[in-house]
Amino acid sequence: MNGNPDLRVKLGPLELKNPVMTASGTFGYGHEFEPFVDPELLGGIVLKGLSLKPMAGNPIPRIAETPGGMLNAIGLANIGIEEFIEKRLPRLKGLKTNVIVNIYGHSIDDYEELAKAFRGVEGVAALEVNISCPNVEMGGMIFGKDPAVSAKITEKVVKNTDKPVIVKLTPNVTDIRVLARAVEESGASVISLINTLAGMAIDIEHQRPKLANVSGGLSGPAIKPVALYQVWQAVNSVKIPVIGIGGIMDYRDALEFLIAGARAIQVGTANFVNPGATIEIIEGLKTYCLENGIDDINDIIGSLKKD
Amino acid sequence: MNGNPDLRVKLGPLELKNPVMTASGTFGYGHEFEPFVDPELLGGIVLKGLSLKPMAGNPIPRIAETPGGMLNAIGLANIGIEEFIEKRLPRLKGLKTNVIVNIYGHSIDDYEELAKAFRGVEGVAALEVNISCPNVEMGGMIFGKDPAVSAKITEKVVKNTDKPVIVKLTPNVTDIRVLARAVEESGASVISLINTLAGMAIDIEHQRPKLANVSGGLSGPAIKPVALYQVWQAVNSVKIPVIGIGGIMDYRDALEFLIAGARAIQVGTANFVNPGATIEIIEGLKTYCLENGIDDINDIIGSLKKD
Amino acid sequence: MIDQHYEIVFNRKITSGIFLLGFKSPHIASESSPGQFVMVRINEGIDPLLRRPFSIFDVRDKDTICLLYKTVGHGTELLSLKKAGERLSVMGPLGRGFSLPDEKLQAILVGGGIGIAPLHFLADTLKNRPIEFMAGFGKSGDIIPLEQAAGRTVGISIATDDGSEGYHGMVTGLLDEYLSRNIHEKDSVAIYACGPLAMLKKVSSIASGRNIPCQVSLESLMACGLGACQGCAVKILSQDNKTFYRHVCKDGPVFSSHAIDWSNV
Amino acid sequence: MIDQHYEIVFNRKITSGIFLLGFKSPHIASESSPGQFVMVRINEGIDPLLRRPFSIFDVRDKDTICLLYKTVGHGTELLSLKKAGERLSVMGPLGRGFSLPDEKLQAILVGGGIGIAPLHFLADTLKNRPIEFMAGFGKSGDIIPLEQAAGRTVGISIATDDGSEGYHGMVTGLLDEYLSRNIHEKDSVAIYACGPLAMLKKVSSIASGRNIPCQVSLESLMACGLGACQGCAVKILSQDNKTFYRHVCKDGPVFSSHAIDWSNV
Ligand SMILES: Cc1cc2nc3c(=O)[nH]c(=O)nc-3n(C[C@H](O)[C@H](O)[C@H](O)COP(=O)(O)OP(=O)(O)OC[C@H]3O[C@@H](n4cnc5c(N)ncnc54)[C@H](O)[C@@H]3O)c2cc1C
Ligand SMILES: Cc1cc2nc3c(=O)[nH]c(=O)nc-3n(C[C@H](O)[C@H](O)[C@H](O)COP(=O)(O)OP(=O)(O)OC[C@H]3O[C@@H](n4cnc5c(N)ncnc54)[C@H](O)[C@@H]3O)c2cc1C
Ligand SMILES: Cc1cc2nc3c(=O)[nH]c(=O)nc-3n(C[C@H](O)[C@H](O)[C@H](O)COP(=O)(O)O)c2cc1C
Ligand SMILES: Cc1cc2nc3c(=O)[nH]c(=O)nc-3n(C[C@H](O)[C@H](O)[C@H](O)COP(=O)(O)O)c2cc1C
Ligand code: FES
Ligand code: FES
Repeated sequence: MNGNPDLRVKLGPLELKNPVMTASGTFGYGHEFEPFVDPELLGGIVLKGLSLKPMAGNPIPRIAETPGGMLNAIGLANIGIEEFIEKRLPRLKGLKTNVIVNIYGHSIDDYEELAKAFRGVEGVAALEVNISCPNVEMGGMIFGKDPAVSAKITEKVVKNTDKPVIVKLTPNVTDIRVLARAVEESGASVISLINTLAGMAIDIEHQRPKLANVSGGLSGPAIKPVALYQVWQAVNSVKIPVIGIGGIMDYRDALEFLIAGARAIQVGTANFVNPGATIEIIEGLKTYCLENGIDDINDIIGSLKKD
Repeated sequence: MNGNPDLRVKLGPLELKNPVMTASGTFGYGHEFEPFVDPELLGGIVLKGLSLKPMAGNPIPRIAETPGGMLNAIGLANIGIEEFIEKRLPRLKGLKTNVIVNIYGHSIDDYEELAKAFRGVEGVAALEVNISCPNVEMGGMIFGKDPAVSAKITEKVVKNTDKPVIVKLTPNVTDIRVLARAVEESGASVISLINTLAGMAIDIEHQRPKLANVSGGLSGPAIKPVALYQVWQAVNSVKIPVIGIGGIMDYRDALEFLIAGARAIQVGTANFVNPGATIEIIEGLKTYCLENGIDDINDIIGSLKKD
Repeated sequence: MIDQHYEIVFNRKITSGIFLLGFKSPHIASESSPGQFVMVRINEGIDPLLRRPFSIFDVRDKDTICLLYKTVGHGTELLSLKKAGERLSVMGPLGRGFSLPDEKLQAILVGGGIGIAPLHFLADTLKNRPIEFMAGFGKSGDIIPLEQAAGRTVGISIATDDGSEGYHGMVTGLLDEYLSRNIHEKDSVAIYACGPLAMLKKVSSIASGRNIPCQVSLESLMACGLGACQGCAVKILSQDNKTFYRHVCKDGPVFSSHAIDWSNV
Repeated sequence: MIDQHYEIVFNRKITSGIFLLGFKSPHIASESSPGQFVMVRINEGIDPLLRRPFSIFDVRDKDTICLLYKTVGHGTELLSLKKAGERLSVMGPLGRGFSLPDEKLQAILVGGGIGIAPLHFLADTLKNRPIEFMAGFGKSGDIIPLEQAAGRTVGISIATDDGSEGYHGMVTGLLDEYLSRNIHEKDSVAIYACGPLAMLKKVSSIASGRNIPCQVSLESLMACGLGACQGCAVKILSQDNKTFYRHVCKDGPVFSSHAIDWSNV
């Protein structure tokens, strides 16, 4: 070993210089963390979810703190793909890292159009498809809870893009394995999970929900055990690579996901608590490898022992 | 108001002197907390889950601490109903509180037999039916994830008991409302939720699961937002009373569940952290009512305002 | 803007429920302007998880940042227990502060309760110019002794809701009276306000009524403080009467009061 | 047994990574016997959530309970930062401690590392009788200076794995040697051991081989400490060779070494 462990991992067709990425919605459009994080040091950055048209998002309050976590109901506020491609993407194009665009639609057709909109667009390394949004066609039912709809969306996106497709799963389902297999069979290159857990908090002083939207998505360390379990289940039910997300605060948390078999990880809420979290995780993984005589981070991935 | 707010609530046929109970598996068979809690001060005590035959439980380690929570895979270790009825129940019979027996089976027939075993047995105020266990007949699939099976179990228990039936739901499902309605329609008197969230933790030093059972159930403050949301959903989809469970540490947490519409609450993991938690919650509710000019705790229940 | 651990120099009680915390950071000190804020990580662990935003109250000796804060919940209670010598992770300075008034304008600073915190830094910055500083509190017991916190003389007029000290009534009443009595040329003053939303709404309507420029510093729940999470949205009214969201942490916390959609307050 | 907040009288470093904490509780002091433990709530918040179990190391002046602990993780690190005067929620005494040896028996106390903690309380209780106290550590730098922690003279023989101080080898080697050299009548001694599981297994087999009664104090992850959660199970071997679970917190932490199923250690 030459003293510099190899942290590179492959996510299907994507090559990452290390397994650490940012999670969608927690890292803006890439430049907000400039004073703290050089994106070129990361395995990739996943941008805030984009829809066809700009969206204002939910009424306020949109966030609430909970024990060891936070709820958000941002309502997928975003600038829309047009403004993104025109104004934000040019600043990101030169970056020597994987810039991953997270997309979501209100209908299956939306997803198809989104895929087409990014076809041939340079500077976008992959699409992450967020299927954890309410389906307007189906009366607000969440797309990603239905394996058939999830498969359909995956198929449409895969068919209409020239980029690797990462499908991001919602954890609020009875059996994550069914969803994982459904999107694998429909052509996804990579699976990422988990999105947030559905949750709620009440302001007892005013007998009101703490979020204007009533319910929201729970993220942060509180959800780590649930995330890890679902990641482990997904890893064991599909052949495509899995990205682990959920409550990762430091390199030790990242290691749990890698050992469980995640090929890469995304850091979300931790960016708010410690803006340098991603960089510290990379450093931590490097030191861990050095101290344990590991030349290649891939040797850790999936190394979970069972009796 | 005479200075002593009325904390009594009704759970269908059950009358509780206050809405605070213990959660199954966290309060043993009722006597373990004697130095800290006089069970007669509580609305009820729910005992450790009982099966037809004694069970040794899972190998060790069985518990692991997680951020703001804990995982357990006790494996429903218990003394079995025979020893319980002969040796433990007599000590509980005289208690002026609702002694609720929590039962679980490995097959639908087990549940039927369990119901019969407690028919006419004095000192048992109600049965709480835990349907969040792996179904041996169906290859380990969790009973409580399937609405049809949940309905069937409820039906069998209701038909074979002379006691009110509380059905306890697992949160690890796509839509809790479907489950809640299924057990309501099958004759449950009360619904309680949530049981633990499926989770996992890994010891990175040894690349092993922290639990010998690999996965376990997450409980404690970390899960409160998920629990509250599911309780609120259940309350809004059934007419029978709902008991709120999950991460309740103090009277403020209890109030969140009551405001969301839970008619009573159960305290689980908090008993480990603060053995007097249940008593403090009752005191806290009393003070809260006094300070807010509330004569009757029922005025708080379901008082959530939305615009 | 950076995130670093800084040494707490003091953390003392000013009056019941109000504390003054000073930490050493030449870097933040040199970059800060009035109205900006910092995000403080209360504990290294997960309890509480999120950082807490605090306005910069004072910059002393070019290296010490002072925060004036009120204990209102779990995070601020824990903060009040910190001792000198401990280190605190602080991110800042953040946000867009007050635009300083034109040379010709007189600044009127209107604070409500702990809202005086950012105004003090503004007052200090404008100390060689004529300003009028007024603040409202519930009752005399709630008054924050500003001079004691600031360690210097600060001319300030007090209003108390119950009249137990100073002007009897809300600080907005005091403002109205002051404007009626002293201000004749409509564009000779600018208002700077910070306090509860209801108060800011009233200040804004007073300013609108008299066509006086008015900047308000808003509070909002925040997760990132960097414009990344969109948690701290505030509804803005555009000139063609459309509403859209801006972010308190990045576009604010200071806004022109006329830009804000006050309809839901 | 009660759960109450007690005042910390001292909390000082004994050697690298080893601390001695004393708190005032006449109640726990009067009820404790050697081998029993307490459950300490490290923080009032949720970080960490669960209590931590610690053996009673010493009872001083009938009112002060001393815990000797090693910083091995988040909870013990936080505990080591507590200052005298702060209050600590402690539940105890808990569990079943050592059965004191018959008047005729000589007690041999065998500790591994921080495992000396409960043994010291036992040694102190037996101080007017002939006992042999031995303890093993990795190397001389790991040795816990027991006399310094106890504030009194305690005769103790040391073994270090690397031979850098005292007997060269494991404390089980020292035990074996001691028994071979000094013990002739098989039932004149009783062994009391606490330390890592592998060491306890070895002690147990030495004791079995010589037919010596042996009690071991076990550690286990614990949630409730009261026998309610069944988290702290330990596998017991019945006389007809069946295995079943008992609970370290309630049936233990002290068990007869012959009752334990060592096969998985
Ligand atoms: C730009 C800005 C500047 C501020 N400056 C000051 C100041 O100088 N002095 C001062 O005392 N307070 C100031 N505040 C308010 C201060 O941030 C809150 O009082 C504090 O976060 C409360 O935390 P807690 O844990 O004690 O309360 P809790 O109610 O327990 O906090 C729960 C959650 O709500 C958030 N929260 C609660 N109240 C507020 C609030 N008013 N504004 C924003 N978030 C809140 C907390 O950050 C936390 O995430 C400022 C807020 C903002 C947005
Ligand atoms: C009956 C009994 C008596 C004990 N007496 C002492 C003593 O006198 N001095 C001393 O230094 N230590 C003693 N221990 C061990 C002590 O409880 C642990 O070192 C401590 O809980 C570690 O907490 P942590 O947060 O620092 O470690 P972490 O590893 O961060 O803790 C994570 C979780 O694992 C648990 N845990 C970790 N190690 C142990 C362990 N060895 N035993 C039980 N739980 C563990 C913690 O309680 C916590 O729930 C005793 C344990 C038991 C069961
Ligand atoms: C404020 C906020 C906004 C988010 N927005 C998105 C989004 O637009 N698209 C998406 O797929 N996930 C979104 N997420 C989910 C995160 O990407 C991530 O899956 C989740 O927060 C769990 O990871 P964490 O615990 O590390 O935060 C958002 C999360 C937060 C906290
Ligand atoms: C150690 C432990 C054992 C449990 N055993 C049972 C059980 O036997 N039957 C059951 O229905 N629920 C059991 N539960 C679940 C609790 O009753 C409760 O539903 C869950 O812990 C959530 O509540 P809490 O967050 O307040 O702990 C157990 C929970 C714990 C922590
Ligand atoms: S706090 Fe995150 S965008 Fe303002
Ligand atoms: S720790 Fe709960 S039974 Fe022993």
